[in-house]
Amino acid sequence: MSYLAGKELRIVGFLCNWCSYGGADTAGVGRFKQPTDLRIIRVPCSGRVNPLFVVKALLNGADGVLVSGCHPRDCHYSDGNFYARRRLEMLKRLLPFLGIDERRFHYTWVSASEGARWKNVVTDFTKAIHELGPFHQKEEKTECS
Amino acid sequence: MRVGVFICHCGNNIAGTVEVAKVAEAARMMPGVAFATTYMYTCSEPGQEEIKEAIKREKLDRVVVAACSPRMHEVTFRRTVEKTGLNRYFFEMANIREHCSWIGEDKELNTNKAIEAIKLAVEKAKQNKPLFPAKFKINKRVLVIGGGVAGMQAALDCADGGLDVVLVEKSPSVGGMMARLDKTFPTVDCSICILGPKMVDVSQHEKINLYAYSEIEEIKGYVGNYQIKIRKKATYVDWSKCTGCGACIEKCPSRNAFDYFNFGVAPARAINIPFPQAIPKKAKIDAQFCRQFIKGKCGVCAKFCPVGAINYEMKDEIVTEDVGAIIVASGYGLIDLDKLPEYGGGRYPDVISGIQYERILNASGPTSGHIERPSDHAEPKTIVFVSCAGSRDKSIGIPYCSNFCCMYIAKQAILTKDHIPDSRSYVFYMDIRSPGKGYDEFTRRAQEEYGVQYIRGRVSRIYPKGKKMIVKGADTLLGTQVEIEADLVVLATAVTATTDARTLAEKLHISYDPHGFYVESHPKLRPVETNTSGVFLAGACQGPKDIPASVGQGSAAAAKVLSIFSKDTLESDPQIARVNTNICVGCRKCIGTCPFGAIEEQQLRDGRIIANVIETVCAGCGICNSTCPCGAIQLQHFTDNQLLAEVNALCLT
Amino acid sequence: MEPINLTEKTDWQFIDQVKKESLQDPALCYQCGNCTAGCPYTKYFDYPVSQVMRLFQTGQKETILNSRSIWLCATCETCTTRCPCEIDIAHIMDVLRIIARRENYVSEKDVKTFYDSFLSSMKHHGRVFEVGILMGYNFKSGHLLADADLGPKILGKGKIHFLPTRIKGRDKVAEIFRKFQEMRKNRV
Amino acid sequence: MSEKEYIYFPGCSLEASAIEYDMSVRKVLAALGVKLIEPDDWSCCGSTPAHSVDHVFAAAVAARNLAIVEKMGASTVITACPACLSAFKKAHLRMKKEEGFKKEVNAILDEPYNCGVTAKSVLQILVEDIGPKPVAEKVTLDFPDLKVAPYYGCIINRPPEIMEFDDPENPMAMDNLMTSVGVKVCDFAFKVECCGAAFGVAKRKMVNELSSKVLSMALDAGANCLVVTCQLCHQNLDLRQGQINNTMGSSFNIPVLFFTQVMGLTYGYSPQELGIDKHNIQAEGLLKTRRPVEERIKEEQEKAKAKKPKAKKAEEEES
Amino acid sequence: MFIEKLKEAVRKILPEVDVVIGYRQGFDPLHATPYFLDKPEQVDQLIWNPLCVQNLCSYIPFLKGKVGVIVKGCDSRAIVQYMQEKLITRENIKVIGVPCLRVISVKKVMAAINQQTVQEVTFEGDNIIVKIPEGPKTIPSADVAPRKCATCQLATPLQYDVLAGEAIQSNKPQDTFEETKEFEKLSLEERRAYWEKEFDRCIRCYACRNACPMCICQDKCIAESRDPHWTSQRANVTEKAMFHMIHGLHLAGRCISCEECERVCPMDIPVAKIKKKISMDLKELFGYEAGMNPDDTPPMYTFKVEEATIEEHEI
Repeated sequence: MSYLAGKELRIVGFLCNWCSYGGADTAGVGRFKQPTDLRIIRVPCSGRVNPLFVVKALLNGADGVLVSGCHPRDCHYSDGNFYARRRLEMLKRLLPFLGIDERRFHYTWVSASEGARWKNVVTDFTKAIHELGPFHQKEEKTECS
Repeated sequence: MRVGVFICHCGNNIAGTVEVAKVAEAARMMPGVAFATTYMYTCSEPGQEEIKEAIKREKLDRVVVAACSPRMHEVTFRRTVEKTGLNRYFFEMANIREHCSWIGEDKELNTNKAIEAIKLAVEKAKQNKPLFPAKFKINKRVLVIGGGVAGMQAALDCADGGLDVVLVEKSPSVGGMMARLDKTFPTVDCSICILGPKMVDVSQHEKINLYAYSEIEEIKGYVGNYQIKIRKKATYVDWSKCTGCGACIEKCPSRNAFDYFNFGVAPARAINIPFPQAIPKKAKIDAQFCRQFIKGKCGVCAKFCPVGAINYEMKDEIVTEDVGAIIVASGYGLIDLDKLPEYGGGRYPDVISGIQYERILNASGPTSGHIERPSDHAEPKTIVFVSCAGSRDKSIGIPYCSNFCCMYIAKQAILTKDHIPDSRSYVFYMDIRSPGKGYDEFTRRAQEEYGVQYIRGRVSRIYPKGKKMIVKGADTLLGTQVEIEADLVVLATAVTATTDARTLAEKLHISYDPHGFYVESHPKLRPVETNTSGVFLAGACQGPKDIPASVGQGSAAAAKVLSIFSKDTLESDPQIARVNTNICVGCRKCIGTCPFGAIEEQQLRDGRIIANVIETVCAGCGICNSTCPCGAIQLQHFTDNQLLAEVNALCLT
Repeated sequence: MEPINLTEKTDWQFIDQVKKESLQDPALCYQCGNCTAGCPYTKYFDYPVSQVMRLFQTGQKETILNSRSIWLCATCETCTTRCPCEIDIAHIMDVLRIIARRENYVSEKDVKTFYDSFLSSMKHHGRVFEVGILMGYNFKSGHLLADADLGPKILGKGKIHFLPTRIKGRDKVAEIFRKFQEMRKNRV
Repeated sequence: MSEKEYIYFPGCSLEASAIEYDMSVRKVLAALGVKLIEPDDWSCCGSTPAHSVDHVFAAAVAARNLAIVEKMGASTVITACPACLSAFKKAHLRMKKEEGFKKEVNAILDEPYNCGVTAKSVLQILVEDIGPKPVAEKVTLDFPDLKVAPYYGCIINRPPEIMEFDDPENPMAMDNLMTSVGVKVCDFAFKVECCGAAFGVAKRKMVNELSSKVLSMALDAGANCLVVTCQLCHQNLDLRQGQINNTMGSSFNIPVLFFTQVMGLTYGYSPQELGIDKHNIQAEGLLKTRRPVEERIKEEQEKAKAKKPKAKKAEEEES
Repeated sequence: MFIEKLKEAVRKILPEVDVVIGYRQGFDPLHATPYFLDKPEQVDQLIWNPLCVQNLCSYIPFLKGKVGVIVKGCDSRAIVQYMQEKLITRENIKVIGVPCLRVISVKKVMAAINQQTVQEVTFEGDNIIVKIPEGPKTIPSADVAPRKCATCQLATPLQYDVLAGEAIQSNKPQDTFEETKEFEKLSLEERRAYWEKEFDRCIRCYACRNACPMCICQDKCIAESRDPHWTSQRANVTEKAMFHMIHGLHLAGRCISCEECERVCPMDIPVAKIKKKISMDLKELFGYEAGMNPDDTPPMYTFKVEEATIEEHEI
C-alpha cells in the first residue's frame, strides 16, 4: 500500500505530543480542511527527533519531512525544542549540500491551541512539496514495491 | 505476532468521509494482522467488550484501534486491553478522525490515509515491549498560586478536605480583583461583604499557610513530589510585629505613590495597607516611592511605628515548600489605556477604565463612594460607557470577547443612576452578551428601569472640548454618526492574561494560548486539568471569567486534587529512558543534555562508567535518546526501533 | 423601502470581484460601525462607510456603484487605521471607485471631472499644472467661476505659473497612460 | 556637523501654489547641513486622482520617480508633500509584496523599478536622522507669544502599516520638533482630523465645513497659529479661510504656517525668505514679538532662581 | 637532531606512564606506523618525519591507566575535544608535543610516482626525495601535503606537557572553506549526482569510522547494530549514504578536521567534505570550532533560549 500516486506525495511529519500533535487535533476538531498527503508520527517532544530520522525518511522515500514542536520557551520538557532547533537547523543547512532541496525539510513550532496555524503549515508545506515534485525517481519506487 | 485492528466509525464522524470497510479489508492484508473489524462506536461499552472478546477469541497479542486522537482515548483503550491481561503498552492508536476524516475532503484519499495510519500503528505495535509502572508515594500537600476568589475557594475546599495548603499571593493581600469591586451582578450584592468572610477563613484556617506578597521562584519535580521555591518579597516591615495600626501610613511624607489596589485613581503613601479589609492587614513599603530609599534619609515610619516593625534592610527571602499538586489561579490583567490612543491613550483624566470606576463607586475607595470625576472632582451628570475597549479588536491582538464587561457596565450604569438620580448614562455596545442565569434580565433592567441609553455602535474617538469629553461614535441602527458631550467616560478595557502569565507557565510546564491564557487539557471534558499531571487551573488565568465561574472552577480544581490524593501512591509512567548497559560507551552526552538531571554516572563492576537513569526523575522527553550516538539510551515506547518502524512503514514501500 | 430579495439580488460575482481586486475579505467585518463613527465625511455620504461595507457583504452592486459615498471618500485612512478587524476599508473604497469609473457609474460628476482634469494635465505636461487643472475643471464642470474668488489672494505672490512646467520625459508619462490603456484592453 | 545628502522630490504643488513650503524646506535643511539633490526630470506622483483610475496605473506613475531615484544609486528619497509620500510608499510596498503586481507595473513603465527605494518625509528625517539636539542648536530667535496647534492631517502617518512613522492617533513628531525650537505647543485634539483634502475645488462647501472645525478646535485649544505638514491642508486652512468665513459665517483670522517656516523663523530667517508673505492670512502680529533667544534663557534662569528657595522650604515643611 | 630531542622527551616521560604511543617505520620507507612502547629500550625504534601522519590520540579514550602520546598541532585538537566532552582525564595523559609545519600524504606521493615501488625516502629542505627503480625523484613537500596542511594554524600543539623542539608559528592562511563554497555553487542535481556516485563506491569497510578520533562508539556503532536498527546490510546506495550521514551527524560540532577519515578511505571517497560543511555552518551559527577551547560545549549539546543566528523559516 502506498500514497495515491499522482494525487499525493509522501510527506512525513514528526509532531511533539504536547503542542503540535494537539494543534493538529485542534485543527481537526475545528474541521480546518487540509491536504491529505501528510502522515504523522507522534513523538513526546521535538527534542526526541534525531535529525537522522529526517535523513532516514528522505533517503528512503519521503518527498518532504516536517518537524513541529512547541514554541520556544513553551516546551513541555522545558528544553527539548531548544536542542531540536539547533540540531534541525544544522540539518536544514546540510541537506542542500547533499543535493536535497532544503525546502523538502521544514521545522516549525505550533502550539496545541493553534489549529488555524497548523492548517496553514500543512497546507503551505504540502503545496511547497508539490511544487518541488517527487524527490525519488519513479523507477526506484516500482522497483521496491 | 497477532495484531488485532479495530476501526471505529465514530458514527458518521469517521465513516462519513472514510470507507471503513475498505480500511478493514486493507488492514487484514497487513503482515502480522490476524484480525480486523469495524465498529460504530469503539469507545462505547459494547465497543470495548468487542475488543476484549476478540483478544481472547483471536488470541491477539497486539491491539490497534483506529479512531479519534490518542490524546482523547488512548487511556480508555489501554485500560480495556489491560483488563484481558495484555500489557497496556501493547496497544496502539491510529488517529483517523482529527488527523484524517475531519480534515480531508476526498473520500478516496482519506480512506488511503486511514489505511496508512493503521499500517504505521501496526508496525509500531509489533515493536512494542511490555512496560510496567512503578509506584511512588505522594506528598499530600497542595500549592495554590493566587489568592483571588478562585484561588481562595480552591484553598478552602482543599483545606476543608484535610489537605495542607500553601497559598501564594503576589500582592500584599488576598482578595484579588473581586476585593476591588463595589457590587456584583446580577444581584447587586456587595462584593466585599461576600468575599470578606472567605478572606478571613483563609487567614484563620489551620491547614492554610498563606504567603502574601510572594511569588513563585522555581518549580521542580512531578506530580506527587514537587519542590517549590517561593520568593517572599521584602516588605521592609516585620509582619510578625506589625499590628496594622496605620500610624506609619498617617505620618508618611511621601504622598504620591502609585496606588496599585485602586489602579491609580488616587495617590497612595509609600508605606501602605492596600485596603481596610486587607488580609493580612499589614503595612509594606513601596521602595520606588519611599524617601528612605530614594534619598537615603527620612525614617519617619520607623520613628512612629509603636512596635518597631520597620526594617529598611529587609531583603527578599526564598523559602522552600514540598507539595504533591498545584492549583494555578493567577487571575487576569487588563489592557492599559495607552493601547487605545484614539480614546486618548490615558492622557485624559476623565476617561477611565471600568475597574477604576469600580473603585470610585466603592464606599471604601478613594472617594468614599461619591462619584466624582478625576479632573476636577465634580459630580458627572453625563456618563458614557464604552464596551469592547480593546476586546474583539484584532488590530491590537485581542480578538476575543472579555466575557463579563457587558454585565458590569450594566451594573455600573445602574449604580450610577442610584448614586446620581439626575444623571444620564449611555452605553456604546456591539452586542450585549448576557447569557448567564438572570443576566439578560439584568441588562434589560438597566434599560427599562434605569433609563440607560444603549447605542449600538463602536466609538471612534474621544477628545476633550472645554470641560467636556466629546465621544464620537456611530449608531449603526440609525446609520449615523453620533456625538455625546460627556462629563466622564468609562472604558470597559479588555481582559488579558497577567503580564507574568507566560513566565509562570514556563515554570509550571503548562501550555498557554497565543494570548497568554492557560490551556486546559480538554475544553469540555477536562476543563480544570492541564497537560501536566498534577497541575490544575482555576479562574480567569484560563480565560476571562466572571465570579460564579471562577468559584466553580476553584472548587472543581480542589476536587481534582482531593481525588488524586485519595490514594497513597501514584503509578509512575514507564515511558521513560532506559540504558542498555552493554552498549553504553560512557560518553556522558546524555547527562549534559537532560533538562531534569535525571541521568547519573554509574560505575560497573568491570570499572566501566556508564549512564544510569533515575526513574522517578525522568520525565520522558527523549532528548537523551536523540543525543546518544550509539543508541544505548532508549526512551521506552518511543525507541529508535519503534520510530524507525514507523518511518519504514511510510517510506519503504 | 422595498424588501431586497437576497436570493435574486445578491451579486456573488461582484463580491468576488471586489475581494479579488482589493485583497480584502468582507466576511471579516462584524459591523461595529467604527468606520462610520470616525469618518469625517459621514455627514456627506448617502451611505455611511459601515453600510457601504454591508452592501459589499450582501453583494448590492448597483446600490454601491451608484452611491455618492465612494466618490466623496478622501482616502484619509481614518477607517483603515481604526478598523478593529484590520480591514483596509479605504482601499476597498478605492477599488469601488475604480470599478465605478470603469463601468461608468459616476454619481459625483464634479469629483470625477476634477480628477480627470488633473490626470489630463499630468498626461500632457508630465507634472500637473494647477491653473490648467482649475481651468479645465471649470470648463468641463460648467462651474465657470469655481474658486475664482481665490485668484486675487494669490496673484502677484509668485505662486501661479501661467505656463505649465513641461518635463523632458513627459512623453514617457504619456506612454504610461497609453500602455495602461492597452493593458486594460488586454485584461478585458 | 556631518554633511548629509538626500534625494529630494519637491512634487508639483511645491513648485507652484506651495512654493513657500519648498523655500522653507530648502532653507531649514541647508541650515542643518543637509544637501538636497533634485532628481532629474521627475514627474507627478499621481496623487489621489490616479488611484481612482487603477492601482497598477497609480503605482506606475509613482514608481516612475522611484525608478529614477533608484538609478541615481540612492536608497532613500525624501519629500515634503504627504500625498507624494503616500503614493510612493503605497506603490513601493505593494510592488515589494506582490510579485505579480510588480510585473504589471513594470510592464507599463519605461524603466523598471526594483523596489530599492524607501520614501521618507522631511519631517521623518528631521526627527530620525538629524535629531532634536542639532535642530535646537540652530535656534537664534524666540517667539514668546507664539502658541501653535500642530496639525498633521490625515495621511502623513496613516495607515500605520504603510507609513511606518509616528503614532497614527496622537502623532508627536511635529510637537517635539516645535518644542525643540522653543515654540510653545498646545494639546490639540484635531491633529489628524481630515480638513477636506483634495475636494477643495469640487466640493468646496464640504471642505469649508471640515476645515472650519479644525480651526475652531485650534482656537479652543488656545493656539494662535496652526502648523502644518501638508500643502493641501495649508490651502484648505489658509487660502480658503475667507471662503470658510463666508460659508460658515465665522470670522477666523488665524495664520497657518508650514512647520519648516516656523523652524526657519527661529533660525533667524526673515518671513520673506521663508515665503510667509505669500500666505493669505498674514502672521505679522505674531512675528513682531520675536527676540533673541538669550533673553528667554535669562528670563528662565531668573524664574528658576526665584522658585528655588520656595521649593526648599516646602520640602523642609514636609519632613 | 630533532629525533634525539623527541626520544629524550619520551625517555623522560616513560617512567610516569603505562605506555607511550609514537611512530616507527612501517612496512616500506613511505609508511610510518603507530608504535606502543613501555620499555626504555624500545625508544630507539621511534621515528619522526613528515610521513608520521596518523592521529595517535584516537587510541587514548580506549586505554586505561596513564598514557603518553606524541601529538602534532592538528592532532592536539582531539585532546581538547576529549577534554570538552570529558572523555579523558587530562592528568592521565602526558602529551609530547611536536612542532610541525606540514605532513605528507602517502597517496599523493604514490600518485606522483605512478604507484611504483618505493626503495628509499629522504627529506631535504622542503622536498621529499623518493627513490624508485628508475632513480630518485624529488617532489616539493607542499605538492604532496594533505589538504588540511594548507590552512593549518596549529604549527605547535594546543596542548602539551612537554614540547620536543621549539614552539613555532603557523605561516599558513586561515581556512576560508573555499572548497566547500565552491562545491555549493553546483546545482542541486549536480550535487546529488556527485554524492550518489561517491557513496556508491563505499564498501562499508568502516575504515573512516575506525580512524576517526571522535568516533568513540567504535564497535557499538549504530551503523552495524540491530538494536537500534538504523541501517540494513543491503548494499545499495541508500544504506551507504545513511551510514555516511550517521558518521557525519554524529560528528556535528565535534569533528576536529583531522581528515583521518578521508586519508584512510580505500575507495577515495571525500568523506571529510560533509564534515567540513557542517563545521563551516556551526562556525557561522555558533562561532564554534571543535577542539580549540577545552571549556567550550559542543553546540549540539547545548542551546541558548534566544538564538541570535537562527531565524524561523518560512515555508
